[in-house]
Amino acid sequence: MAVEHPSYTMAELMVAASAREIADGEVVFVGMRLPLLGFLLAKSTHAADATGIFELGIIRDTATSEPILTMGDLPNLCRARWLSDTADVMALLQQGLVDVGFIGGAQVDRFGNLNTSYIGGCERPETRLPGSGGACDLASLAGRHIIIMTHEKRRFVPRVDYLTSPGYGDGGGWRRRVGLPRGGPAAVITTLGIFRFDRESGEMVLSSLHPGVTVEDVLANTGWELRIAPAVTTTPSPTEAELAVLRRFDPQAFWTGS
Amino acid sequence: MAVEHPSYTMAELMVAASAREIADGEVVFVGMRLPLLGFLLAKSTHAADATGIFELGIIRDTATSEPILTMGDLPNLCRARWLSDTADVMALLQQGLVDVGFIGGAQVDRFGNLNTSYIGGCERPETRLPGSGGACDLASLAGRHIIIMTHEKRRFVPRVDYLTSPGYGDGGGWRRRVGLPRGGPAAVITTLGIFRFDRESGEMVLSSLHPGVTVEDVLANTGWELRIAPAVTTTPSPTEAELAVLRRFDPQAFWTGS
Amino acid sequence: MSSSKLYNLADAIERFVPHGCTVAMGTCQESLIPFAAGHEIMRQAKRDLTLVGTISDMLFDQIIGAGCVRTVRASWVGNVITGSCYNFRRAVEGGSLEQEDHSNLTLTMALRAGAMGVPFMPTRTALGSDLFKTNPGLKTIACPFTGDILCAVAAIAPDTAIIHVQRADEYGNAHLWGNLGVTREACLASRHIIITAEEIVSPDVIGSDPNRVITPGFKVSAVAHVPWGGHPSPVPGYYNRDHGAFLDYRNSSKTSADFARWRARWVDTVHGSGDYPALLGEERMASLALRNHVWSEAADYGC
Amino acid sequence: MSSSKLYNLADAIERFVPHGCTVAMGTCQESLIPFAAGHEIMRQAKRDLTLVGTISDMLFDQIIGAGCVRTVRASWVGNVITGSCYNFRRAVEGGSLEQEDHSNLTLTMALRAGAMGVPFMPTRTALGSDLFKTNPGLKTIACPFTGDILCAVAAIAPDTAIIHVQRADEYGNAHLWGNLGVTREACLASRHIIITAEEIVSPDVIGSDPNRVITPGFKVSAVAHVPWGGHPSPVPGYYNRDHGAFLDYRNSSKTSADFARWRARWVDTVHGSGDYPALLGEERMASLALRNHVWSEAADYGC
Repeated sequence: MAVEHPSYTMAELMVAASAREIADGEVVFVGMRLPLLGFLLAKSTHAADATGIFELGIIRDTATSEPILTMGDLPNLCRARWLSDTADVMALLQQGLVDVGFIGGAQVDRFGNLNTSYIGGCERPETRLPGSGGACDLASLAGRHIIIMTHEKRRFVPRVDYLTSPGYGDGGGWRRRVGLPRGGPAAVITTLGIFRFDRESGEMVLSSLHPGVTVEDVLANTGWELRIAPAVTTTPSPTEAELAVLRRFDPQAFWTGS
Repeated sequence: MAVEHPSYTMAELMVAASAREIADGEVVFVGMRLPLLGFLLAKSTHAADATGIFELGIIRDTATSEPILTMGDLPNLCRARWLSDTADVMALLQQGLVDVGFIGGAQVDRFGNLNTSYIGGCERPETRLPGSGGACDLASLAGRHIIIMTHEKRRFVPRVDYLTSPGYGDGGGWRRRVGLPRGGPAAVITTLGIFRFDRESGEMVLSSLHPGVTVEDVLANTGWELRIAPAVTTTPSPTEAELAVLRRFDPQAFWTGS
Repeated sequence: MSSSKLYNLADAIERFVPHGCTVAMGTCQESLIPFAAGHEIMRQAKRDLTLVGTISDMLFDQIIGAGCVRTVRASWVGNVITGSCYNFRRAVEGGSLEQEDHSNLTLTMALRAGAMGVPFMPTRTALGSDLFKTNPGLKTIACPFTGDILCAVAAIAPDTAIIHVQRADEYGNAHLWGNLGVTREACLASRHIIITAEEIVSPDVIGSDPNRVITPGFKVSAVAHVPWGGHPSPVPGYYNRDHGAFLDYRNSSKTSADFARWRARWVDTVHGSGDYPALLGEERMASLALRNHVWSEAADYGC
Repeated sequence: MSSSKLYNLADAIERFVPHGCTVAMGTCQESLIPFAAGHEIMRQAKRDLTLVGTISDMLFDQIIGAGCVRTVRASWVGNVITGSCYNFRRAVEGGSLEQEDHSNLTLTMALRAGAMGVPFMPTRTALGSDLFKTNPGLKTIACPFTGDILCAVAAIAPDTAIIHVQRADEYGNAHLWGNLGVTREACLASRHIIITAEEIVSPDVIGSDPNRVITPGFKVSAVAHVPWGGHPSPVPGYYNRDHGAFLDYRNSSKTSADFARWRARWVDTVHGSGDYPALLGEERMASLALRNHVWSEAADYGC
């Protein structure tokens, strides 16, 4: 369904959009895969003073000297500011010192709850997914988090089959009620657009459409009656400068191929 | 009151007695001051395979290359087996991996409870002592602990003014009742003799008299009706070999002067 | 420190990984994964193991595929660069694998509780999540001081932790550098520790830097010399990550038959510690070698 | 890492140790005690401070003697080689000092709770002791899984941690080696961190060994270059413990008048960072120098 463009891939658009969610000077909990690249892009463009925290026990505030595919790749350890325990970086997260984190998802619902564990429920699962990793922790404890995923109707469901990583639960006030200290999803970046959340109700709202995508495309691929912002914008295409950085850090297009 | 001997000091006798409480291969939580020397003596004589754990975050299994006055002295860090966090060594202690620890005391009672905090109670103390340090933790969590102190009637009281480090509380079963997982004092080494504890009642029992000391001397300096073992022994004098080691590690007789 | 703890890998696994035991592995998460030790577990056809880890990156999938595992207590089982792993999926979807779902933080705190010798640790994570449904080791509690709702995580104390390190002496004192993950907690929490090491060095080398020692040597049960024992995961100071091996494995484990062929080649042909490097070959090893060296500034531990 | 955090010591204390704040110091316990920073607190006559530490070895006594302290939350306040300290005794026995009695383990866990962002930590220590009477931050609880009786320790999150280290860069990245005590927890738990360092080095030196970094630089508020800033406590790699200074202090603090004379000489005459070494003198510094060097074996962080 995603609309492809000749000058960039959908993954490049999504990574560029995710990088723009990072403000300069912020502390970023960097997840696996696409977010690795989003952080490097942000660092190399508008957020030179962002600090990256990696759940393996790594903090770095410079881009790596060469491309990486995982946060455990040696270039990500070399000249890191701190190599330490997972408990230490989780401490920073749990204290509330992380501004923003990134999560990939397999299934998301109207209130931004994520499932990366069991499709078809946990009793007799149809599909076992890898599980939480640090996603549940980020979704529970970061100041805000950004979800990145493919937009398909089977993935955008009224209620997730299993709640791995908390969004706004069943709506406004839920996070406080269950004891979560802060946070919640700030955006969902998909193959069709960017979605934000209503502050009161905690409900997902279509905010921006990727170039060439229509509201109808989105509605047709979403499993509930989606709310639409009064003024839906168009997601900016990645700039030449952004694409140059992305291609430097992902020269084989491992993450950003079409 | 302590009886001094021409060939060794009372402190030397006490350190030698404390070293003999360490069996070869044991893991020892080594306290400040006299116990530092006791550990070095044991390592250098019968307990070459003992491992020393120090609350600052130090593990070593060799004697230091030169004399030390504190566990933080650099010779105690040099060629240590592990330098780490206090939490890490406390973890070993709390798990039950420490066989024996040593504590100095200001006031002890019939059940081996120790006070190193407040003389005259904590409301309006006559004397403020330094406090627990790691003593409460050792007394709570080591497999057994050894108390080393001066024997005076004002220090050997029916009930401590403040319970800093738990002995057997108010008697048999108390430790289990309050939730302590193991342990308790195995011996009190004083300037007059060595005292052990009745397994059932948790009550202190005179076990050994230092050379030249009588049962009457001990009773006169103890604030309750002390129990006396059926066969009281005489504490062995430090051997020539032990004294040679002690004088090597305490050449100025800082700890073992009279 | 009286007697040597040097074992060959097979004897170490034979002795300290009995059938039915609980094993923590992959504690540095994506680096220093003890693949060689895991493959020895597969060769010895251990049964009914419980595997404990955060992000296992492919190793757990292999051991599960070999039929050694009854239960997984982990936060993520997959292949970091390709996603889901097939043996794990087959085992769960077929109903033959028990699971306890953790997040990275809850698993870290479960091991830390084990390490500290307390039965639980409090956290603020996972509240409101379904992890509580598939993990009996999570309960909500109220803080006795503030009344805050917290997620209590029950302790995990594995029988054995297996870690891969850069260098160790024969008495169990080892240097590990890079990101530490949950290694310190896993070692402290476990009854036995098996160390596989790129190099065996003299105690003086380890003793020159006691802050770099990963866990107290007296807790270590066995040390085995296993060069390339972390491949294809990266080992700081020794070799880079072999991305190709992870991509290959994805493609070679889609069916049980594929997986059987994969293990016949990469696991079953290895007998001694030199076999695996020979199987990799000089060219591949050279391609993973460090191209730039960054040496740590010295610290003086003299007196 | 954009802007330098270099301060002179007086400005760092002025800015990050306001009257009434809670300060953790002496977190390595007997080594690397930030005496110079403590003396600057005395010179600036800070009021109503809360001091947090395990074993303060003399420094807390000095700051208490200067009238800066309202509350001590510590496990031991004294002089490690001589025992009780006099200013502390006078203040407590005179009723002018509030106290919260900890053991080393309870204080460690209080800071760790602060570090982890949870309101308490469970322990098995101190049960049955009177620490519960003089520390409202200790309560017995039942484990939600096992029912075991445990001692819950309330979190301590200081306003400022002050640590002395061997070397730091101007951005707050610092190498500390030796025993770590509660330093890692205290730094993570505190809102501000002031670092005093024997040497200021380039970021490349610190970056060559990220495992030796004591706490994330982005959490550090100020770095001050203070050679001999840990004297008379030992600083691994730099100087041995000056036992004579601890013995002198015992004898020089028996009365308030004695203490006033002591501080006039050792605290009030120091204005810039060169004054204290000059006061010590070449001969004394030479007597404390390391006589044998033991250099750490290098680790390679290349790729």
